Amino acid sequence: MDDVFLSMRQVSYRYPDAPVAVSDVDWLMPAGAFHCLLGRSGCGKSTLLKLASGLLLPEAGSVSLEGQPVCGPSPATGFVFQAPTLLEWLSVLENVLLPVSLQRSPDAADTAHAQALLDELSLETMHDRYPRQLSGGQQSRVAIARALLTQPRLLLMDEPFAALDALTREELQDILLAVCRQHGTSVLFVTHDIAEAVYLADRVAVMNRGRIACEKSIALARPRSPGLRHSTQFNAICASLRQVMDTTQ
Amino acid sequence: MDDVFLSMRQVSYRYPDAPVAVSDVDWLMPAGAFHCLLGRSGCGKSTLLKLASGLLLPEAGSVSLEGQPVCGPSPATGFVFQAPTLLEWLSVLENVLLPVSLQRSPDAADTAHAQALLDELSLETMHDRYPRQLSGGQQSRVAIARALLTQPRLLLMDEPFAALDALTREELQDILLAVCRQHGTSVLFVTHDIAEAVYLADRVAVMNRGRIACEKSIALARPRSPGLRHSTQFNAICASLRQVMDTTQ
Amino acid sequence: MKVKAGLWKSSRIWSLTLLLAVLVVWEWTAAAFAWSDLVLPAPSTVVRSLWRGLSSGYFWPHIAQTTLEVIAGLALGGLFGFVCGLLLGESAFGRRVFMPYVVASQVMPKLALAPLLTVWLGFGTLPMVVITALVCFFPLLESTMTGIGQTDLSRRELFRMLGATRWQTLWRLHVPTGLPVILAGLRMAVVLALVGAVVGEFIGGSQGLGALIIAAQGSMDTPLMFAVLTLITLEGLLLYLAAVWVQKRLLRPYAITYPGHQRS
Amino acid sequence: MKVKAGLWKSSRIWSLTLLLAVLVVWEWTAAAFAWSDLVLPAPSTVVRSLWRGLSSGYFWPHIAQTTLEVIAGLALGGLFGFVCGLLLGESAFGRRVFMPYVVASQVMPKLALAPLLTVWLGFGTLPMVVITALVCFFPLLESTMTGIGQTDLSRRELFRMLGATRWQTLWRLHVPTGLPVILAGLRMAVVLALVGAVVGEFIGGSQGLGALIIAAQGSMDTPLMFAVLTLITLEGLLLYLAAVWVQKRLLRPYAITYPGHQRS
Amino acid sequence: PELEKFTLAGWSKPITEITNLLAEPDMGFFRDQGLALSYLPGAGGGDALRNLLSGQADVAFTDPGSFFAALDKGAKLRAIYDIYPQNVFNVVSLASSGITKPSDLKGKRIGVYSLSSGTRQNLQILLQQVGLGEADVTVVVTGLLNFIPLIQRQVDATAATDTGLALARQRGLGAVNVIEVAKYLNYSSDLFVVRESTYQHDKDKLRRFIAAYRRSAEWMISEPERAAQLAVRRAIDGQDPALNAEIIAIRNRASVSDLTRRLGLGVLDLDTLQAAADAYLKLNLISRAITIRDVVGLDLTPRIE
Ligand SMILES: Nc1ncnc2c1ncn2[C@@H]1O[C@H](COP(=O)(O)OP(=O)(O)OP(=O)(O)O)[C@@H](O)[C@H]1O
Ligand SMILES: Nc1ncnc2c1ncn2[C@@H]1O[C@H](COP(=O)(O)OP(=O)(O)OP(=O)(O)O)[C@@H](O)[C@H]1O
Ligand SMILES: Cc1ncc(C[n+]2csc(CCO)c2C)c(N)n1
Ligand SMILES: [Mg+2]
Ligand SMILES: [Mg+2]
Repeated sequence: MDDVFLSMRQVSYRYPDAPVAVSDVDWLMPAGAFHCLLGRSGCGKSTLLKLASGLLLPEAGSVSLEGQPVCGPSPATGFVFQAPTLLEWLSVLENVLLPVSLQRSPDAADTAHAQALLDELSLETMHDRYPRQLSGGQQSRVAIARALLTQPRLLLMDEPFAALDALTREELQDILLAVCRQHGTSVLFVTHDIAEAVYLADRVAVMNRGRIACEKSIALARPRSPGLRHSTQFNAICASLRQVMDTTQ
Repeated sequence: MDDVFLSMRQVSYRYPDAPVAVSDVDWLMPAGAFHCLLGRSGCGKSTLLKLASGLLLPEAGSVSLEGQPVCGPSPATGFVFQAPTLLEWLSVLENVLLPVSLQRSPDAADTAHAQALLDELSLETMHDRYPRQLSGGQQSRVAIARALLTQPRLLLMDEPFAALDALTREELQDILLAVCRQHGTSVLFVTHDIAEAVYLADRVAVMNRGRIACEKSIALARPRSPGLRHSTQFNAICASLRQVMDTTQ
Repeated sequence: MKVKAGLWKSSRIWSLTLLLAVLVVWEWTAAAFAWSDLVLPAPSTVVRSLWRGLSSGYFWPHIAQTTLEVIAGLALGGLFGFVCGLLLGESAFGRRVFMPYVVASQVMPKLALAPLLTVWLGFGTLPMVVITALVCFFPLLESTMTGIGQTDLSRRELFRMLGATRWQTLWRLHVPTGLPVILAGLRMAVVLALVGAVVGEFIGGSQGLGALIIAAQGSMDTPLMFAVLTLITLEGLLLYLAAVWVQKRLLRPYAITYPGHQRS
Repeated sequence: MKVKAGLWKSSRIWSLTLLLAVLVVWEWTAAAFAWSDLVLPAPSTVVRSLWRGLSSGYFWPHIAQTTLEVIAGLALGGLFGFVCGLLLGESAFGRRVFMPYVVASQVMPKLALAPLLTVWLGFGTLPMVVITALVCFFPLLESTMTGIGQTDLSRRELFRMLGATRWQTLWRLHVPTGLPVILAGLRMAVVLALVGAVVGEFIGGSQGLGALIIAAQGSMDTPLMFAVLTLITLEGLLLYLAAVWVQKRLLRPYAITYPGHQRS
Repeated sequence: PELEKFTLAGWSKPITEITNLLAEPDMGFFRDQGLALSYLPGAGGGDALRNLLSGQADVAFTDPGSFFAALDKGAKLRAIYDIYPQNVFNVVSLASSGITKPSDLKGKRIGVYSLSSGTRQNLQILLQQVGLGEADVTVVVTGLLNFIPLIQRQVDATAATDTGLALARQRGLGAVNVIEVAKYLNYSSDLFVVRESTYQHDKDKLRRFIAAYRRSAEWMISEPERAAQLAVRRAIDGQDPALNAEIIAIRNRASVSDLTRRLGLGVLDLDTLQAAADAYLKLNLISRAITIRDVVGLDLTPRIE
C-alpha cells in the first residue's frame, strides 16, 4: 500500500484515571478516501479522531500522515468538533474566516468564498449575527463552513450533522461529497447514523470499547445520489452494520 | 377539551433584530401525552419549547399549564436543553442531584435514585467523574438523568438523543417511554429523526418557519416495542412525514 | 430600551438624592455641633473653598499635574502589567520565577519607597509617574493572568488545529476570552493610579493635588483639604467612567442577549 | 507529575538565583559607589539590622500588630467587598446608585483621611483595621461583580428552570462560575491589605511595621528601614502564598485537564 | 553669563514660610550670585538630608534633629548656616486643662505629628528638662492635623510649631496654654547642611549661596507685605495674603536672635547647638557624642563685627 495517506498503527490512548479510551487501533486511509467511524457512545471515536489530528499523541503506536509521523496538529487538516466551538465575540462570517485570518488578512476572494459557503449551507441571512443568536443546528453549520473554507487535504469530522434535521443533513451530505470529490479531500467522519455512514463512506469501521470491532468496504456506486437510500443494496448494508453494532458492548 | 394539560394559543415570539422565530402557534397537549416536534434547523423548535417552559414569554398569544397561565419557569417542568449544560465544578452524580439539592439536601434515597438512573443510562462507572472527562454522548445522558430525577409532570426535551448512537438511542427511547408511562409524565420532544418521532409520539407536529405546517396523530399500539420499527405501518407514517418535511422551507 | 432609559434616569436620581441627603445631614451636624471648620467643615464651606480655588485658577495647575501623572503612569503601568500578565499567564515557569518579585514590588509601601525613587530618578514628574505605574501594574497583571487562563479546552484545541501561533492563540483567543476580566483589572488600575499619583505627591511633589492636600493640612486649612479631596474624587469618578465606557465599547459583542434573559 | 516536580524545583532555583544576583549586584554597587548607608545600605548591612531586630525581639510585637491588622482588615473588607460585589453584581440599579460612592471611597487617599479617621474612631488598632478593610474592599468587589457576570445564558436558563431562588442562582451558579476571577481579586486584596495596614501605621500608628519604618526614617536609620521593608515583603509573600493555596484548593475541580492539553 | 545649577532640598513643600526662596523668579537673589536655584521638596528633614546625601541636592534645609541623626549614622556633613536660631516648637493645651508647665504633662496624652518629627524630639527635650521621660506620658501620633484631636479632647496636649499654633488660632482654636520649648532649650530649628566634600571643594559656590540667602532673608524681613503678596502666587499654601503676612512675620522673628543681630543672619550658635546635641545624646536619640565644632563650617557666614 504505497498510496496510504493517513496511517494509524497499533495506536492506544488512555486519559488519566480512566480506562483505556483507544487501544491497538490499526487504520489506513488512502488519499481521497471517505471513511466513517461508527460506534456506541463513549467507545472512543472522538479520541481516535483527535489522535489522527495530532491533538492527542498516542501512548503507544504511531500515526503518520503522507508518510510523515504526526507529532502535532497540522493546519492542512480540518477538524469539525463535536460541539460547534465558535468564538462568541466574532460574527458568523468572521468565525468562518478565522482559519484564513490566522494566516493572513482575508481578502475579498476569501470573503466571497466564505459567503458562498454560508449560502450553500442555507445561512444566507446570518452572516452578521453572533453565534449566540443562532439555533443549535445553525451553529454547527457555521462550524462546518469554517472547516471547509481552507480546503484541507484531510478533514476530520466529529458528528458534524448530529444537530441537523434529516433534510438538511441529506443536503449537506451531498454538498460534502461534492466538495471533497472536487478537491480530493480525504475524510474521516464520525457519526452514529448508520445510513449516513453507508451513504457517505467507502469504508466503515465500527468501534467497540476503544477497539475496531469490524471494518467494511461499501461497494456502492459513486457519485452517490439521494435515490440510493431506497435501494435494497443500501438497506442490506445498513442492516448488516446494524447487526454488528447490536453485538457490541 | 377539558383534559388539556399544556395549551399554547396564537403564540408568537421574535428575537430582537431577527425575523419572527415562532408565529401564531396553537398547540394543545392532554395530560400524559407524548408529542414530538419535527422541523428543519432554525425553524423555531427550541424557541417553541422555551415558550412552553416559561423561559421565554410570548410576544403575542398565551401559554397555560393545567389551566394556569405560564408566566415563568416552574420547577414541576423538566427541561433537557439542546446542549448538555452541566456544571463543570460538580461531579456527574452531583450534577444529576442538582434539581434536588436546590430544594433540600439530598438524602440517601435521592442518591440511590440518581445512581439507579445513571446505571440505567449505562453511566455506572462515571459517577465521580467531572463533566469534562466525559464523551459528548455521555454528557447528554447525564443531562437526561438530571431531568428525569425529579419526575416532573411535564418534560420538555430538545434533541436529547442527538449525540447518541442508534443503539443507545433506541434503548433510551424505551427507557423514556417506560418512565413517562409509569409517572404519567407529559412530554414535548424535539427531534430531527423522523423515526424517533414516530416511535415515541402520540402526535407529531412539523414546524416550518415558525409555524406548525402539519400535525399528525400516530395511531400505533402502545406500549411500543422495538419490533415496531420494522412494521410497514411504521414505515408508511415515517414516509408520509418525510414527504411533509420535503415540502417545507 | 425604554425601560432601560427609565431605570437609568431613576438610578441617577437616587444616586443624587443619596448624595444630597448625606450633604444635608453633614451640613446640619456641622451646624448643630458647632464644630470648628478645623475639625469638620460644613459642605457649604468646602464648596466655597472649592469654588474659590477653581475660579482663582489656583487649582488648575495642580489638577493638570496630577492628571498628567495619572495618565502617563496608567499608560505605562497598565501596558506593562498587561504584557507581563500575558507572559506570566502563558508560562507557569515564568510565574514561579517572577511572581515573588512582582508581589514584593507590590507589598513594598510606595510611601516608603518614594524617597528612594527621588534618590534614583531625581525629582519632578518622573518619580510620580513611576509610582503610579508601579501601583496600577498589579491589578492588570493579576486580571490578565486570570483572564487569559479561562479559555476552555475545546477552543484551545480549535486554535491548535488551525495552526495558530502561540502569539495568535494568545491575542486572538485568550485575550478576547479574558477581556471582561482584564477590563475589571483596568477599572481597579484606574482607581489605584489616582491614589498612587496622589500619594507620590504627598512626599516628593511640589505640585499636584497630593501636594496640595499636604499643604492644606500643613496650614490647617481643612476646608481646602476637603475641597481637594472632592476634586480627587471627581477626577477618580471621571477616570472610572472612562474605563467603563471603554469596557462598554470593547465588550459589545459579548453583551448579546435577549429580553426575558437580562439579568435584573 | 515528575516533569512538574522538576519544573517546580528548577523554577525555585531560578527564582533564588535571580534574588542572589540582585543582592550581589546591589552589594557590589553599594561598595563601588561608596554610597552612604543613609541612602542605600548594602544588603549585608540590612541583613545585620534584620537579624539584630529579630534576635533581640524588637520586631516581634510590631509584626504581630501588623499581622493582626491585616487579618482583621482583610476579613472585614474582603467579606464586605464580596457581599457588596454580589449585591451590585446582581442589581444594575444598585450598581448605578452606589458605584459612584464605592469609587469615591477608593480614590479618596486613605493617607489624607487617616487623621480624620482617628478623630472618629479613636487611636489604636481600629482605624488601621478600617483603613485596611477600605483598601481591600474594592478588588473583591470589582472581581466579584465581574466574576458573577460571566455565567452563560444556558446555565442561567437551567437554574431558572430548576426553580432556583435568586440566592441559589447566585451562590450555586454565579459564584462557582466566577470563582477564579473572585480569587484573583482576593490575591489583589491580600497584597493591598498589607500596604493599607502599613500606610495606616505611617500616620497614626505607634506600633506596627509601618510605625517602625517612620521611626527608622526619623532616626535616619536606613538599614533598619530596609530591614522592616524586607519583613513587610516577606509577610506579603506569605500572605500571597496563602491566597494561592486557598485558590488551588477551591479551584481543584476546575483544573481537570489531561496531558497534551496542559498550558505550558 | 551661564548660571550654575544649585538645588536646595527642603523639609517641606514650597510653602509660605520659605517665600524668600520661592520668590526667586521675581527677586533673583540667587541669580544675582550666578546660581540657578531649584527647590526639591521633601516630607521632613530626613528627606532633605537623604536627597542631599544621594547627590540630588547641593544643600539641605533641615532640622538639627535630623542633622544629628545623620551624623550619628556616620554621614559626613556640615552645618553652614542657622536659618532659624529660635526654637519654634511648643506644647499646646486647652486653657481648661490646667496644663501650664512641663511637669503638668505627667501622665497625659500628648499628640505629635509623627514618630519621626521635630515635634516629638522637642517634646522629649522639654520633658527631659523637668526630669520626665516619654514613659511618663502617652505619645499619640496624630498626623499633620494635630490640633483636631486637641479640640476634640482626644489628647490633653499637642506638640506643635509656632506657625502651626498661629494657624490653629486663626482657624478658631480658642483659649489655650502654650509651653514654649525655647524657654527651656533655645536651639536652632533649621540649618543649612552640606556634604563635607561640597564644603571642602565648592566653597565659593556655597559662599555665593549663603550671600544670596542672607539677602533674601533680609528682604523678607524688610518687605513682609511684598513677600506675602508674592506668596499668593509662589507658595502652594499661600491663597490668603493676610495669613501669609502673619506666617512670614513669625518666620522673620525666628530668623533672628541676639547673636544674629550682633554678627549677622545665619551665624551658628555653637553653645546652644552643643547643648542640644548633648540633650539628644541623653535622650538616646543619638548613640555617640557629637562635637558641634567639628561638624559646622563657620567660615561661610561672614560676621559683621
Ligand atoms: N438569541 C437569538 N437572537 C436572535 N435570533 C435567534 C436567537 N436564537 C435563535 N434565533 C433565531 O430564531 C430562529 C429559531 O431558532 P430555534 O433555536 O428555535 O431553532 P430550532 O428549530 O431549534 O433549530 P435547530 O434545529 O437548529 O436547533 C432561528 O432562525 C435562529 O436563527
Ligand atoms: N478528558 C477525559 N478524561 C477522562 N476520560 C475521558 C476524557 N474524555 C473522554 N474520556 C473517556 O474516554 C472514552 C472515549 O471517549 P470519546 O469522547 O472518544 O467517546 P466517543 O466515542 O466520542 O463518544 P460519543 O459518541 O459519546 O461522543 C469515554 O469512555 C470517556 O468517558
Ligand atoms: C520651622 C520648621 N517648622 C517645622 C518643621 C517641621 N519639622 C521639624 S523636624 C521635622 C522632621 C524631621 O525628620 C519636621 C518636618 C521644620 N523643620 N522647621
Ligand atoms: Mg465523541
Ligand atoms: Mg434547537
